[in-house]
Amino acid sequence: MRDDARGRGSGGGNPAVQAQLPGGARPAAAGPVVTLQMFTSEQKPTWCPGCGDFAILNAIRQALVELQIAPHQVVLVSGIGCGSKLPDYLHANGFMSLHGRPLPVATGIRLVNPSLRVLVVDGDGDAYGIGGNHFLHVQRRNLDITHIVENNQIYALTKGQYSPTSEAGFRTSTSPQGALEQPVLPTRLAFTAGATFIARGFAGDPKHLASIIAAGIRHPGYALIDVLQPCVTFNKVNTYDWYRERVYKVEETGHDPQDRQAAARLVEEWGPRIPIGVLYEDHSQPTYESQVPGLARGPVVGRRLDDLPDETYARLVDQFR
Amino acid sequence: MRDDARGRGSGGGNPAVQAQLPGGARPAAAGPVVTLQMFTSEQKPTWCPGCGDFAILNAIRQALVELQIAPHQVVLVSGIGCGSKLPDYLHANGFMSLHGRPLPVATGIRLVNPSLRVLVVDGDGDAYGIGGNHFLHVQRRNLDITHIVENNQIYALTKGQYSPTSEAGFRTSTSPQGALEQPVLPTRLAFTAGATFIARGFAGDPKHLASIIAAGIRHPGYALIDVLQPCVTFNKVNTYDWYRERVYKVEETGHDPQDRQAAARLVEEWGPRIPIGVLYEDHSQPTYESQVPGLARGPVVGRRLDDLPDETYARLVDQFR
Amino acid sequence: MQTSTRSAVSIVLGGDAGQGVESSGAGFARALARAGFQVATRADYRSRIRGGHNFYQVRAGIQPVHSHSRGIHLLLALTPETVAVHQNEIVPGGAVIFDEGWQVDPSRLASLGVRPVSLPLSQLAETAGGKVMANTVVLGAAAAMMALPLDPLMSVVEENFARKGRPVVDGNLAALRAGYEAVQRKGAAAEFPYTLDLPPAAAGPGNGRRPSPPLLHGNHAFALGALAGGCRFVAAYPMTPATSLFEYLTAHAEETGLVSKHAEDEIAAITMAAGAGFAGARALVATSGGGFSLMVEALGMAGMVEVPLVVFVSQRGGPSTGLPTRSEQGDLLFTLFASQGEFPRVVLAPATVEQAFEAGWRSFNLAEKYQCPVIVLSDEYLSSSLRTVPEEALNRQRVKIDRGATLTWEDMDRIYGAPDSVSAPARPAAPYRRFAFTENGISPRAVPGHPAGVYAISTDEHDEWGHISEDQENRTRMMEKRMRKLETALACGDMRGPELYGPAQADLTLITWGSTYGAAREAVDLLNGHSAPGPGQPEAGVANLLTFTDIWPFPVEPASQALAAVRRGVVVEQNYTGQLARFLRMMAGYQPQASIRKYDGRPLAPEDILEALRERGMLHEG
Amino acid sequence: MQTSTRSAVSIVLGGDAGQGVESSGAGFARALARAGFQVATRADYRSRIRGGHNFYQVRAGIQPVHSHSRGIHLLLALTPETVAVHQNEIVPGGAVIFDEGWQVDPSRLASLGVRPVSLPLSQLAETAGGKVMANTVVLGAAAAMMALPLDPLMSVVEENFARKGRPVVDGNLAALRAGYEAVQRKGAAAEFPYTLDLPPAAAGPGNGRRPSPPLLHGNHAFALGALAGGCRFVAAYPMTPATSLFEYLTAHAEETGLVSKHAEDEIAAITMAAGAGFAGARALVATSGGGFSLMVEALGMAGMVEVPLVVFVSQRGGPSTGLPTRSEQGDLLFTLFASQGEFPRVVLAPATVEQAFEAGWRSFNLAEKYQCPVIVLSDEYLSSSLRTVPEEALNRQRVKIDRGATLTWEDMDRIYGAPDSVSAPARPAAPYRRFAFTENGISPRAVPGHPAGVYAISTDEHDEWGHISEDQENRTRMMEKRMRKLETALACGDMRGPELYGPAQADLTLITWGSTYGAAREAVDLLNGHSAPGPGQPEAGVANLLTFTDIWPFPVEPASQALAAVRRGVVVEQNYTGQLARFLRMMAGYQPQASIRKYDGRPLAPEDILEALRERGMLHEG
Ligand SMILES: Cc1ncc(C[n+]2csc(CCOP(=O)(O)OP(=O)(O)O)c2C)c(N)n1
Ligand SMILES: Cc1ncc(C[n+]2csc(CCOP(=O)(O)OP(=O)(O)O)c2C)c(N)n1
Ligand code: SF4
Ligand code: SF4
Ligand SMILES: [Mg+2]
Ligand SMILES: [Mg+2]
Repeated sequence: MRDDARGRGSGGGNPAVQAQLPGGARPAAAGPVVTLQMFTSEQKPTWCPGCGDFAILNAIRQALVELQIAPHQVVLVSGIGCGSKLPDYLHANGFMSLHGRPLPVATGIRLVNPSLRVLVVDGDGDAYGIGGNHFLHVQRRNLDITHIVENNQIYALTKGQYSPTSEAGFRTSTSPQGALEQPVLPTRLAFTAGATFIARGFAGDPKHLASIIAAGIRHPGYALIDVLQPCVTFNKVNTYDWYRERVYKVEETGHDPQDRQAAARLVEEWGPRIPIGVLYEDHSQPTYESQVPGLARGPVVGRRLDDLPDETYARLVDQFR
Repeated sequence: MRDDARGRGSGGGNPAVQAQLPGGARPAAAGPVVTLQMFTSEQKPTWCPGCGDFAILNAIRQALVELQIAPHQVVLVSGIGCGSKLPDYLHANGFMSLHGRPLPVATGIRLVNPSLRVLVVDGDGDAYGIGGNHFLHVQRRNLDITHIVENNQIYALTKGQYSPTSEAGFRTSTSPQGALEQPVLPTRLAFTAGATFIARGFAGDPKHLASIIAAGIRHPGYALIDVLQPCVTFNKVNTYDWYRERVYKVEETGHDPQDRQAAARLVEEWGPRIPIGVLYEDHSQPTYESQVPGLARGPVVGRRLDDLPDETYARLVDQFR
Repeated sequence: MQTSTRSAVSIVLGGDAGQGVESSGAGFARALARAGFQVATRADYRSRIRGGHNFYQVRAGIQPVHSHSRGIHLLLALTPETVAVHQNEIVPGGAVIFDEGWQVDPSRLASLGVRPVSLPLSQLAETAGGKVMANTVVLGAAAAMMALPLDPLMSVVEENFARKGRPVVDGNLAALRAGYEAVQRKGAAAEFPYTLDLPPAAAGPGNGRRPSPPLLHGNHAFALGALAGGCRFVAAYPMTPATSLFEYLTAHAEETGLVSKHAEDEIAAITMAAGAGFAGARALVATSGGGFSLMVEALGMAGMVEVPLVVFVSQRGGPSTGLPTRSEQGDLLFTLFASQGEFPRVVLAPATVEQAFEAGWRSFNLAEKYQCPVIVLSDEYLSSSLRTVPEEALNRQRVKIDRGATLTWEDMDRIYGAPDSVSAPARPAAPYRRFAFTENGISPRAVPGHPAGVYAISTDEHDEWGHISEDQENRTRMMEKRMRKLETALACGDMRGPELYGPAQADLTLITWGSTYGAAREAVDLLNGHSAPGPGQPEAGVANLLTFTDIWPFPVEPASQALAAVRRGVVVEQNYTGQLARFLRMMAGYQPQASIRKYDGRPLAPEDILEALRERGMLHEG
Repeated sequence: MQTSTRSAVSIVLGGDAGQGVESSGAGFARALARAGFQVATRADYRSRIRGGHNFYQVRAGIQPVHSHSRGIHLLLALTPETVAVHQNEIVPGGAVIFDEGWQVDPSRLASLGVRPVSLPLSQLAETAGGKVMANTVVLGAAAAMMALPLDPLMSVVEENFARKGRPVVDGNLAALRAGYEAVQRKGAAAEFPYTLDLPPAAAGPGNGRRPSPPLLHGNHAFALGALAGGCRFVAAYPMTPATSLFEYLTAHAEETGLVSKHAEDEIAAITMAAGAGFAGARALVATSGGGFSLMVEALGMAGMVEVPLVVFVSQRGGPSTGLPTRSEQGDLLFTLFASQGEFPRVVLAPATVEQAFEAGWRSFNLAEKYQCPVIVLSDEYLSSSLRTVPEEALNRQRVKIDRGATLTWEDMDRIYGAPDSVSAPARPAAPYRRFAFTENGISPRAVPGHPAGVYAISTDEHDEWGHISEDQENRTRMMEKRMRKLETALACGDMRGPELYGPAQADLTLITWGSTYGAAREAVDLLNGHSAPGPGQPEAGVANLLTFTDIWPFPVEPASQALAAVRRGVVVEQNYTGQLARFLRMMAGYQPQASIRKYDGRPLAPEDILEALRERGMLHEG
C-alpha cells in the first residue's frame, strides 16, 4: 500500500470505473511523454497583468513536466479567490471548491484514490484564514498532498481586505487604522504543527519556484509551499521589489533541509531577510494513507462496489442476533 | 481605554443599561467582600465521581475569590462537552455556547464591554478540534481573555472518541487501530501562534491550578491554561497516576516565565516529564481591546444608543450627495 | 391505562446513568429475540455520562411490535426513584421488582393494582460478585416472572461480558440465576398474567429451529445497507444520535475495506466526502442537526459541482444543542432548503428499521444517478431503538447497485479511443464535457483518471466543460439542466408516493413521516380493533395511515392522489410548527383536519395519539 | 425597443474590468443627482479584478426612477466590445460614443437608427494626462450630448481624484473638458432627442437652490439606519455583495464609536456578534449566502439563548459560489428555515433603498423586542445599485429606538434592591429568571453586570433561570414560551402586511418581494399608461403591485386579505423554483395565475416583466 501510494509517473488510471468492469485491473497505458503543451488550456487567465499568479501557474506546469506527471494523473484542488482560479487555466483534473476548504477535499480524494497525485493551490485567506482549522489538522496527518499557497498577504478577489499574513499595521478597508493582529508566519506554524516538508517560493523567481514545487511533489507526505505572490492591484506594500530586496535562497547558504535544528531557525525568519527554498524535509514519517486499514487492499475506487463477500455480510448480520 | 479594560475588582456594572439612563455613568457599588460561597450554585454537577472537572471548578472559584472578582463581574463562556457544563455549576454570569465556539463569543463580549472579566472554559475537542481556527486566530490578538482548557485527551460527552490531544496510537471507537495523527501540543502551538501567557495545570493539584488560573486572569492579555484533566470513564490511559508520574512544577526549577528562550524549551516538553505552572508570560504587548478605535470613548454598552451627534449624522448623509 | 396491543408485553428497566441500564435493557431485548419473540425497545437517557434517571423499555410479543408504548407490565427498578417515576405507568395486574431494603409504599402499589416484588437485589448481586451486578440480578428475576427460559439470557451475558474475562462472566451468570431463583423461591410469579410463553412456531437458536430474527436499530440497519450498497468512505465528527452509525462503520472498516475518517469538524467531514465522491467512491457523512448546520455550505457545493454524496442526518431535540439524546422531527424544512441558491437534492425519510436498511443502498444509487447530494433523515428514536426485523428485510439479494451515467473505463475508451492510442497532446478532438447539456439533465460522468476524461469542476457557475462562465445564456441553460434532474427522477418513478397502511378506505387517516410511523401504525391497529393486521386487511375501517418516505423531489402525483382519498386527515409529527403539514400545503395544497404535535423530546406512543385524537373529538367512542 | 418610462433617460458606460467603468459610472450618476435629477443605476461586473466586459447603467429623469431598464439612449464605449454587445439595446434616435480609431460598422448602426459619435477618445485622454483618462473624456462627451452643464461633473471629479493629488485632478478636469468640447466641435449633439435639460424647479447645489437628493445604495442606506438605530458592533468576513456594508461601517467606526471586527471566518463573525448581543450591544453581521451557510448553527444558538442579533444577508447568484457579483433571490426559504429545530426569528426583505434604511434601525428594535435573531434579506441589485431618495427617507427623526423588555440598571435596582444594599451572599431572595415564563413569551432581559442579575445561558434546553434541564414539562413550556414571541409580534402589529402600489383595484396584480419591486413598479406604471403616478392615483386600473417586505413571522391576516383581493396574480421573482410563490401557498394557501422567474443573475427590467406577461398571454393588447 505504501508503495502503491507512491506510484507516481505510472499510467495512473481510472480505478473508480474498474469497479464496474468484470475484468478487474486494467493495464496502465504506455503513457506519452509529458510535455508543457499538454497542460495548455483554452481558458485565458483573468488575472491582472503582472499578477504573481501567472508565475505560479507556469511553475506548476514545469514541475509536472519535470516529474512526467500527465494531466489525467493529477488533481488540482483549490478554494475561492484570485489564485484559486488557477485550475481553470490549466488542462488537468481540478476541483475548485469552497473558500478555505481545498485541504479536506484533497484529503477525501487521496483517501479513496492514492494513485492520483493531489495538489492543493489556494490563497492565504483560504489556507490561513477561514481554512485555518484544516491547515492545522492536515499538518498532523502527513497525507501525500502538495500544498501551494498563493500568499499575497491580502484578500484580493474581494478587493483588498487584510489577510492573516498581512503585516501588523497594514491598512486596508477592514483595517483602516492598521491591522491589530500579529501576522501568521506559515512556515513556523506548519513546523510546529507537524509538517514534514516546508518550503517558501517567490513568484518573482519562477524557475526556482518550479524546482521547489517539484521537490514538494516528490516528497512522500504533506508538503507546504508558501509562495510570495505579489498582488499588483491591492497590495502596494509587498511588491516584487519589496520581496526581491529581502529574499535569499537557502540552498545557496548550504542549508540542509534535513537538519531539524537549522530548519527550526529558518522557519522563524521573516524580516529584512526572507529565506526561500526548501526549509525543512523529514523523510522518516510514513504517509497517512499508508496506514489506513481500509486501504490495505488498494484504492477504494479500484474495487467493485459489490466486493463485500457474502460470508462477511452474513457475519455482520449475525452479529445482530 | 487600556486602563478601563483592566478595571478588575471594581464594582463592575451594567453599562449596557446605562445607555437607557439619562443620568449617564452610575457610581460603582461598594462591593461586598467576595467569598467562595457567593459562587455556590444550586445545580449539582452531573460529572462522574472522580472526574477532573470538579477540581477545575473549585480552582476557578478559588482564583476569583483570590482576585476578589464577584459573580456579576465575570462571564464564563464555554462550548459543548462534559467540561463545558461548568458554568452551570457556578453562580456567575455564563454563556454555554456551541461546540468549539466559545472563543469568538468571548471576543464579542470583550469587544463591547471590557469592564467584564471573561473566562473561557472548554474541552480539548472544543479548543483544539472543531474550534481550532478560533484558537489559532485568538492567539494573534491578545484580547484580555483567560482560556482554561479541560484537556482530557478524549471526546467524553460523546462517549469516548479520540481527540486532537490523544497520543498517536490511542485506541478509541473512531481509532480502532490507534490514532494515526500526531497529537496537538497546545503549549507549543500557542507559543508559535503568538500567545502572551501560556500555562499548564493539573486537575490532580487543585491548589496549584488555582494559583495558575489567578495568574492567568491577572495577565493583561490572552492567557492559555491547558489543564490535564483525567476522564475517569473514557480515558483509561491518561489517568491521575499517569499524569502524577510525569508532572513537575516549573517554579520549583526556578523557571522565569519571562525568559522567552527557556519558555520556548518548556512549551515543547511532553513525555516522561511534563511541566506544569506558568511556562511563558510576556507583559510587553498591548491588549487588542486597548487599540480598537471604536472603544476610545469607553465600553459600547455603557453608551446611549442614540449618542450619534446630529452633526455627525448629517455629515454622513451629506457624503452621499 | 390500557396497553396498546394486548399481545405484546412491556418491561421497563430503570436506574441511574452509569448503572448499565441501556446495556442490560438491550441485553434483555436480545435474549427475548433469541427466544423467538418480536421485540421493540426504547432507550430514555440524558446527555450526561453519570447520574440522573434513565430507563429502557422492551416490548415483546409474538406478532411484530412497531413501537414502544405507555403501559408497563413489569417494572425493574435499580433505584427507588425508578419506582416513584414509573409506578403510575404500570398496568393493573402488572408488577414491580425492587430492592427489599427500600422504602416503597405498598398501599400506593396496591391501589394501582400493582404486585410488589421486593427482592434482596443488592445482596444477591454482592454475593454473585459485586454491587454492579444488580442489573443482571434483576434480569434473572424478570425472566422468572415472565416464565422465560434462562438460556437466551445466559448466552447474551456470556457474550456481553466475554471481553471482561471469565470471572466477570461467571459472576454475572450467578447473578442471573440468583435473581431467577429468588423469584421462584418467593413464588412471586404465581399467576402473573403477563408471562411471555414461548411462541409455538417461532423459536430461537436456543431451541435449534431457525435463526432468531435480527434485532437492530436504524443506524445499524442503514450501515448494513450502505455496506451492501458499496459505500466505502465515511467521514464524520461525533454527534449524537448519529455517532453509532459512524462508529459501526469504523469498527468494520478493515474487514469491509472501507475508509473511515474522524474529521476535525463537520465542514471537513463533508468536504472530504465530496472529494471522495468526486474521485469515484460512494461516500457518506453522518451527523445530527448541529453538525448538518455546518455542512450546509458544502451541501450546495455538491449540488453545484454535481458530485454524489450521502448525508445521514439523525434529528434530535432542538433548537441548537437542545436535547442531545432525545428525539424530534424538527429538521424537515431545514434540510429541504438548506444552502444558498437552488440545486437538486434528494431527501429520504425512512420510517422503519427496514426502510433504513433500504435507504442505506438506495441513497447511493440516487446520489450517483442524479449526481447530487442525498439527505437521509432519521431521528433519535429510529436511530437508537432496537427492533426485530424479518430476515427478508436485510436480504442482500434485494440490494441493487445502479451507478446511473457513471462512465466506465471501457465507455471512455469506446468514446475517445483506448488510452494507449492517446498520444501527446493527449486530448480528444472533442474534449469530454463533464456538464454536457442533456435532455434529462444528467451528464455522463467520468471520474478522474482516464487520459481522455480530464476535467476540472468549479463551484462558480460553469460551462459544459466545467470552465468558469458568467455567460447569461449558459447560466440559464446550466441552471435548467441541473434542475431538470429532479423532473427526471420523478418521471423515472424513482421517488415513491406515500405508503398506505391499513384499510384502503377509512374515516380517519393519520399522516406521518419518519419514526412516528411505528406509534401511528399501532394506533391504527387499535382503532381498527385488532392488535396486528391479519393477512386479509379489510377494505374499509375506522382508520388508516399514510406515511411519506420520499420527501424530495416531491412525488406530487401519487401524493395528491393519496391525499385526495383522505376523508379526515390528521398529521402526526414530532415538532412544534407542523413541518410536514406545512410542506404538504406548499407542495400539494393539502390541509389536514387536525394536527398532533409533540415536542418534548420523548417519542410519541400509540396511546399519545389516541389520547390526542380523543381530545380533539375525533374518535367516535361510546 | 421602447424605454420603460419616456421621461427617464438611460446612459450606459461599458468597458473592461479595470477601466474604471464602475467608478466613472457612479461619478456620472452623482453628477446628475447634483444637477437635481432623480437617478437609478445598475452595475454589471464580473467576479474578477481585471478584464472582461463590464458596464454601468445610469437612468435619470425629473420624476423618481425606480429601476434600470432595457433601453439605452446614450452608449459610452470604452472598448469596441461595448459597441458590439450593447448596440442592439440602443433606442432609435439614440447615440453611441466611441473611439474613432475602432472598426465600427456604420451601416449596422444606421439600420438601428443609432447616431454614431466617433471621437478621438484615447488621443484626447493622452493629451489630458494619460490613456486611463478615457473614461473621463467620455463622460465629458456625454455631458455635451445631453446638454448637461459641466459643473456637477467637475465637482465629482475634483472629489473623486482629490486623494491622488492635484496633477491627477487637473488632468481629469482637462479630460472632461476635452470630451465636452469634442462633441461641441463636431456638432454631434445637434437635435439629439434625449437631452437632459435642467429641471425647472429642482436644482442641485451648483445652482444654489437646495441640497441635491442623497444618492446611495441599499447597503449604505442600511448602514446609516443601523448607525442611527444604535448599532455599535459589526463583525464580518468579506463577501460580495455584503462587503460594502461592512467596509462602510468600518470606515466610520472611530467617528461613530462602533466596534468593527474582520473575523477569521463567518462562524467567528456571528458568534462574536452573539457575544456582543448578549453583553448588551446592538450587534450586526453582514454576509451573503455562502457565509450565511456557515452561520446557520449560530443562528439557532441565538434563537435558543434568546440573544438579539441582526444578520444582513445580501443574496447573489447561487448555488454555491455561483455568480458572485450578480443578483438573485434564491435564499428566501433557506433563511426562513435555516438551522436545526424550531425557534423564533424575524425575516425582513426591504424592497427599496428607503426600506433598507428603515430596516437598518427597525431590525434592531425587533431583535431586542423579541430577543431573537433578525435576518435582513437584500440582494446584489438592492445592495449595490445607487438610487436617489427623497430627503425624508433618511430623516433621523423618524428613527425610533425600542429595546423592548431590556432591563435598565434602575429596573434591576427597583426589583432587587440597589447594588450597594446587596451584601454577601449577593443574591436576591428570588433570583433573577432570565427565561421567566410570561404570557407574551418575552422574558425581561438583564444584560450581565448587575449584581442581582447574575445568570448563565445555555444552548441546551434550560429552565427559567437558564440552568440545563431535560425535564419534560419544562421543555414543553419553554418551547411554547419561545415560540409565543412570534404570535406576540403579530398581535402587536409589528409585522406589516404586503404593500400595495397602484390602483386599489386592478385586473392584474404583480406580486413581488425584495428589489424586484423597482422593475415591477415601473412595469405597473407602464401598464397603467403613465410614467409615474400623479398625486391622485386612480381607484382602478390595469395593474397594481403587492410587495411582501415583512416575511416572518408571516402576517397571515393582512396578507390573506390582500391576496383575496387579487384578480389575476403574477408572482415575479428572481429565482428558479418560485420561492415566494411556494411560500405564499404554504402560509396562505394562495396560488397565483402565473409566475415570472429569472435566474441568470441579471436583475429584471420593467420590459422583461412586460415581455413575460405578453408571452403568457396576460396582456390585453391591441
Ligand atoms: C464562505 C465564504 N466567505 C467569503 C467568501 C468571499 N471570498 C471570496 S475570495 C475571498 C478571499 C480571497 O483571499 P485569498 O484566499 O487570499 O485569495 P486571493 O484572492 O488573495 O488570491 C473571500 C473572502 C467566499 N467565497 N466564501
Ligand atoms: C457542531 C457539533 N458537532 C458535534 C457535537 C457533539 N459533541 C458534543 S461534545 C463533543 C466533544 C466533546 O469533547 P471535548 O470538547 O474534549 O469535551 P469533553 O466532553 O471531553 O469535556 C462533541 C463532538 C456538537 N455538540 N456540536
Ligand atoms: S487582484 Fe491581485 S491577486 Fe488578483 S489577479 Fe489582480 S494582481 Fe492578481
Ligand atoms: S465522562 Fe469523563 S470527562 Fe465526562 S464527566 Fe465523566 S469523567 Fe468527567
Ligand atoms: Mg490572498
Ligand atoms: Mg475532552
